[in-house]
Amino acid sequence: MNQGIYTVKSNRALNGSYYEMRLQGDTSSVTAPGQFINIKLDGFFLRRPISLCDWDGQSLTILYKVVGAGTEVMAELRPGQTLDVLCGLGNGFQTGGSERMPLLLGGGAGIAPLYGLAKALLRQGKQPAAILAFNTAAEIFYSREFEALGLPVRVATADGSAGIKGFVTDALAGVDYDYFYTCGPMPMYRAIERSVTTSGQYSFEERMGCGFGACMGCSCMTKNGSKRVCKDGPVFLREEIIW
Amino acid sequence: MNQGIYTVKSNRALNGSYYEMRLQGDTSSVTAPGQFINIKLDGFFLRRPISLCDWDGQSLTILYKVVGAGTEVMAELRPGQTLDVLCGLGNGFQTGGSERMPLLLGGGAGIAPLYGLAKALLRQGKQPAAILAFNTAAEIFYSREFEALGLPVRVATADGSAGIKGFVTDALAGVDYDYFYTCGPMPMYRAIERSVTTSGQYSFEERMGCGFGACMGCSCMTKNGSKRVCKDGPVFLREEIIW
Amino acid sequence: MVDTRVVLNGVTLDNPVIPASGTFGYGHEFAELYDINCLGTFSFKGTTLSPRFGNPTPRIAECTGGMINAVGLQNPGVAKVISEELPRLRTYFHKPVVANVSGFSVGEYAETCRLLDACPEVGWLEVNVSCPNVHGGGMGFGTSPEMAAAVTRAVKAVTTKPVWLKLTPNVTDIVSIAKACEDAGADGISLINTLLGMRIDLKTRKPVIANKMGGLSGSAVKPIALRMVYQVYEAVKVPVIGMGGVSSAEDVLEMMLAGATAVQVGAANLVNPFACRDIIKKLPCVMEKYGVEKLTDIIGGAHNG
Amino acid sequence: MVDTRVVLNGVTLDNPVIPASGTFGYGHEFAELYDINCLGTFSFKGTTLSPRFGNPTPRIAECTGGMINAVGLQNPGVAKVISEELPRLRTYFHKPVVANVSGFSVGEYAETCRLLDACPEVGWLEVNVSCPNVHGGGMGFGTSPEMAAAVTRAVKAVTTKPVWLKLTPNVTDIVSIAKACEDAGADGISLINTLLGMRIDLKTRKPVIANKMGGLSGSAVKPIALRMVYQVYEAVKVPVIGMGGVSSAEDVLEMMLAGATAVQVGAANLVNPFACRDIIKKLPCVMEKYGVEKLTDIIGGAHNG
Ligand SMILES: Cc1cc2nc3c(=O)[nH]c(=O)nc-3n(C[C@H](O)[C@H](O)[C@H](O)COP(=O)(O)OP(=O)(O)OC[C@H]3O[C@@H](n4cnc5c(N)ncnc54)[C@H](O)[C@@H]3O)c2cc1C
Ligand SMILES: Cc1cc2nc3c(=O)[nH]c(=O)nc-3n(C[C@H](O)[C@H](O)[C@H](O)COP(=O)(O)OP(=O)(O)OC[C@H]3O[C@@H](n4cnc5c(N)ncnc54)[C@H](O)[C@@H]3O)c2cc1C
Ligand SMILES: Cc1cc2nc3c(=O)[nH]c(=O)nc-3n(C[C@H](O)[C@H](O)[C@H](O)COP(=O)(O)O)c2cc1C
Ligand SMILES: Cc1cc2nc3c(=O)[nH]c(=O)nc-3n(C[C@H](O)[C@H](O)[C@H](O)COP(=O)(O)O)c2cc1C
Ligand code: FES
Ligand code: FES
Repeated sequence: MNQGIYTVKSNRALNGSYYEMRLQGDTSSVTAPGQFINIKLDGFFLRRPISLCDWDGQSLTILYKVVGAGTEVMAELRPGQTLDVLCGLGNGFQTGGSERMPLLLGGGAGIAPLYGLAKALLRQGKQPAAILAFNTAAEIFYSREFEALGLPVRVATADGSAGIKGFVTDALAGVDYDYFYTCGPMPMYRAIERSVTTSGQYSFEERMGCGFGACMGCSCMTKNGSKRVCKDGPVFLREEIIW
Repeated sequence: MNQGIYTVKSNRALNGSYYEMRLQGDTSSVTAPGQFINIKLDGFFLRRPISLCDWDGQSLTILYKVVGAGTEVMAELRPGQTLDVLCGLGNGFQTGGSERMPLLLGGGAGIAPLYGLAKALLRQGKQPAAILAFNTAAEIFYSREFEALGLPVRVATADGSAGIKGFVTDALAGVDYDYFYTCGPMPMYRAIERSVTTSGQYSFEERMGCGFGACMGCSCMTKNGSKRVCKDGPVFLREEIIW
Repeated sequence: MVDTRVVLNGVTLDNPVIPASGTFGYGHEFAELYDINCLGTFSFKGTTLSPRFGNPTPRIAECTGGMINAVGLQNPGVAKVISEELPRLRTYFHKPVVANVSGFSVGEYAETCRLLDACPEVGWLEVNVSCPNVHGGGMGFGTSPEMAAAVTRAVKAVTTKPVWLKLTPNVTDIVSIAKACEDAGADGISLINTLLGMRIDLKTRKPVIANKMGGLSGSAVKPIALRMVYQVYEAVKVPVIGMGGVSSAEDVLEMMLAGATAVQVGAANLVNPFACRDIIKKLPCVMEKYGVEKLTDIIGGAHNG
Repeated sequence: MVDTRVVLNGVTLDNPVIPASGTFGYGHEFAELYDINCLGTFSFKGTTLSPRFGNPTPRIAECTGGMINAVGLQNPGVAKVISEELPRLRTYFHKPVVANVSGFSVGEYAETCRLLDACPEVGWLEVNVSCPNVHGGGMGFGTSPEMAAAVTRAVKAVTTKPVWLKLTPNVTDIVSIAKACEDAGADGISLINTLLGMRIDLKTRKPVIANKMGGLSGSAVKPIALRMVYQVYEAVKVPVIGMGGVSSAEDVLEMMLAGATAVQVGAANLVNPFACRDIIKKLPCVMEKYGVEKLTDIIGGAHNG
């Protein structure tokens, strides 16, 4: 983890109420996709945790949905403005395993960290596939960016207005996979837990005090005892999760 | 009184820790020199009351000293930034009297409202003179602006590094006047009260809750009963003040 | 069209927004700025039997997300309020007003209320047993159930108007005090008054407030206010009038979900003189955003389930 | 060169800055970020006799100028603290530490303190009779002078280390409780713990915190903390350890002028992990700005004259 002042390079509306922001600054503390950053915004006491979508040596990308006062302020930020950011938080996805065909299951804002994950898996010579789930066609974002990485992408919409009608799990049919990674809302996780048969990893969200393991604000109980979503997670192995 | 969003036109350091800021916006509620504005600053709960130094149909000038966190933020403002301002607050100086040669006695930041007052008195065909008091030569500001109005200006410095050595009252000798107006710190007022012989008007400061007469935060007792510095003042007649 | 009306002791208010006592004077300064008949009603400046100048200045200190005041119940006294303020009020406000009353003895509370009971402009009596800014004064009455009940009974005996008891948050157990007031006949519970606080000036090394301490209010206290409204709502049947840090239409909904039937706005009026008008304007739109059709539907809504 | 040292129960601290319990874990996460030996000392996470998972999540809610937490004393239990945390602590922190202790009965407090009394790493015991987040738990002990005194006596009987009682601000009369602790043998009074508060989510119409309520802390509570430190300083002779909303070197001076001998920093550590290091770095410069040569000179300075 490091703390720094990051400069907004771009900040653009995607579909729905999703935005993409690129920040310039120190990324040396980033070790894995699925990690997150924690953003201080003027006028708010707590920071806002947002997953790393992508990063290189001196910049990073986040995708965020406007859901409240803080993300509203983020959507107004202009290139050149600066932000106090804690970077490289949490343990991200573990990608060193022997699986060959990992499946990425993303829902809504949960799609963000899967993009960096897909890149990492491709770099390791694996053959990931992605299923991206949205509420409706007008919300679809980043499916093109995933495709551009050169992996098979299926889109599902809850209302059937684009891609496969239904949830992420309704798009599983005929997909070959030997492992899964997922990030998205709780109802999606429950559906996945009922449908998938392989091992895998889930990324969790929790209201956070600090984001770096100091306050015990984000604890969850696992089969290996109490864990902090921010520091020991946000990604947990399917095997250790207590539902 | 009116509330509006005002745009910073310029904001420059004068001597000492004094600054001059010009704001563009509605000045229609201004009725007299000695009135003040109340400025909302991001990150602070209460507004900051600052005297009107000068104004025209669509802009106004304030002079302020950096003394704390709020005025520090003000000093950082750049042209084009906007401020939520309550304008035209309080009763200012009363200038309709029969005096011919009013004397303006200003100390430090208290010099600000005397500038607009001098202009008003000159417009009325009166012959004002001004004594401007500072701690030291390096703090002197706006004496040239006063001179440019075409009135006699004496400068006093407490340490004698410029002008007359001493307080505003040490510069009274040989000045002819039939009325006085003053704005400055309390010790200066006490010296004036001991030295002057004519009628006159004092402008007071008090910590304010609202600045427009609603909260009774700024009350003072006068010979005419309790008054609100913000609404019934900040200027009071010598005759009504209880010291 | 959403419905913003609420009912307080049988009287229907157009909306639940009520400027809080001490931040709205007797309405005059605000009536110069906008038509204050848009308000649900308002609670006028804490009024006592005799005129009071209040505390020495400075009476105000700034805090993060709030302010301290130590005005000390400056008011012209009930006689002048009745002879001068209320007749003037009639010219610009055409709804029943909340008469906020303070006192230094049970008898004084009762006598002031008795005098105001005769005023047709007054719709409710809000009895402040909670002002932290007067020595030996109001706050003592609000820190014990027995004293708060004694004041309630004395006031109820002299008026037929609905009586709200306004409580101090500076107590260990707000619920027992609220219940004591209800048992003694209170028709409503207003909370919270200010929290006793202080600031120190680093330059002078002295308290900023001449009186040393004063009452903290503003957004900073909202979580404490919400908690107390929530607790008291569960304990009493009379309406709770919630306040403490409300400055937006969202805050009004949050306070009502906690259990408030109406919501007062205090310090926010001082920073933004149009605060209450703005809240009332935005209320329908915020109600729609959160799927609220009738405002009365959500009173105490956070207690369900 | 200004002198930032202060003395607490005979032990000289390099400076008065102490991370507050529950916001600094057992130091580990911060030791990874900076050399925490720059601290005066720190108060470790509230420790109980048995391990505790704490409350269900969400445990955190944001507020204006502060936050609510309802962690509920999650900790590994005193045995593991002694066998694992303290040995690890020794590798990165070389000063006596403050052991913060909670309990659910007088006996539990005493037993936990007795076990910690044997640890050379522990310089002080800070007995938390004020946690608002555990049912029938800590806060009950802190709301009555008698119970607070009983806990004090029981702890004092089993330890020779200095004992501070950490008090809750959710009381009518903080002074009587502080005095009762002093009379029972307390060597210091820590205040304030958090103020009971709540937030409601407008979308779900439910309390944000799973436990409904939690403890408010952060800048928002500073005026209340300053007031209580000021009041207690006048009433007791033992040192007051002040906290509540401190986030800058200026705040440290303000708290000391109110009467604090040392100053704890809580929620600020969560938002800025370097908060305490930054405060300590800026302290000399801010002392010079306000003409303070020796920090001990200003303790209680706002009470003069
Ligand atoms: C590890 C992690 C990674 C995340 N990554 C992303 C991402 O990549 N893109 C994205 O759009 N969102 C992400 N979120 C959710 C994001 O943090 C919230 O949407 C955001 O904090 C909402 O802030 P707000 O002020 O707009 O909402 P408000 O509801 O006004 O926020 C109030 C408080 O609640 C907290 N909060 C609200 N929703 C959540 C939530 N879902 N999770 C945690 N805290 C919350 C806020 O941080 C704040 O403290 C992530 C959350 C976590 C924990
Ligand atoms: C009617 C009136 C006119 C004024 N005109 C001018 C002017 O033209 N130029 C100028 O430089 N200053 C003027 N002042 C003083 C100015 O308001 C304060 O210097 C300023 O508010 C300090 O803010 P701060 O945040 O920098 O200081 P801080 O000390 O950090 O402020 C803390 C709080 O105290 C209040 N406060 C601090 N000092 C004063 C003061 N002297 N008077 C009233 N409130 C104070 C602040 O408004 C704020 O609420 C005037 C004050 C009043 C009442
Ligand atoms: C300047 C000021 C004066 C006040 N005077 C009174 C009063 O006279 N009577 C009273 O019952 N409450 C008084 N209060 C308390 C408010 O009515 C209200 O209970 C409190 O401020 C909390 O609301 P807020 O956070 O919205 O300000 C006063 C508050 C302020 C800020
Ligand atoms: C997340 C969190 C956890 C806390 N846990 C404890 C605790 O275990 N024991 C304790 O005595 N105080 C605990 N506190 C209270 C703090 O130590 C401190 O008294 C309080 O937060 C006020 O200081 P602040 O405003 O600087 O945060 C906790 C506070 C927070 C924010
Ligand atoms: S948010 Fe503080 S420990 Fe996870
Ligand atoms: S500051 Fe509110 S009445 Fe003057």
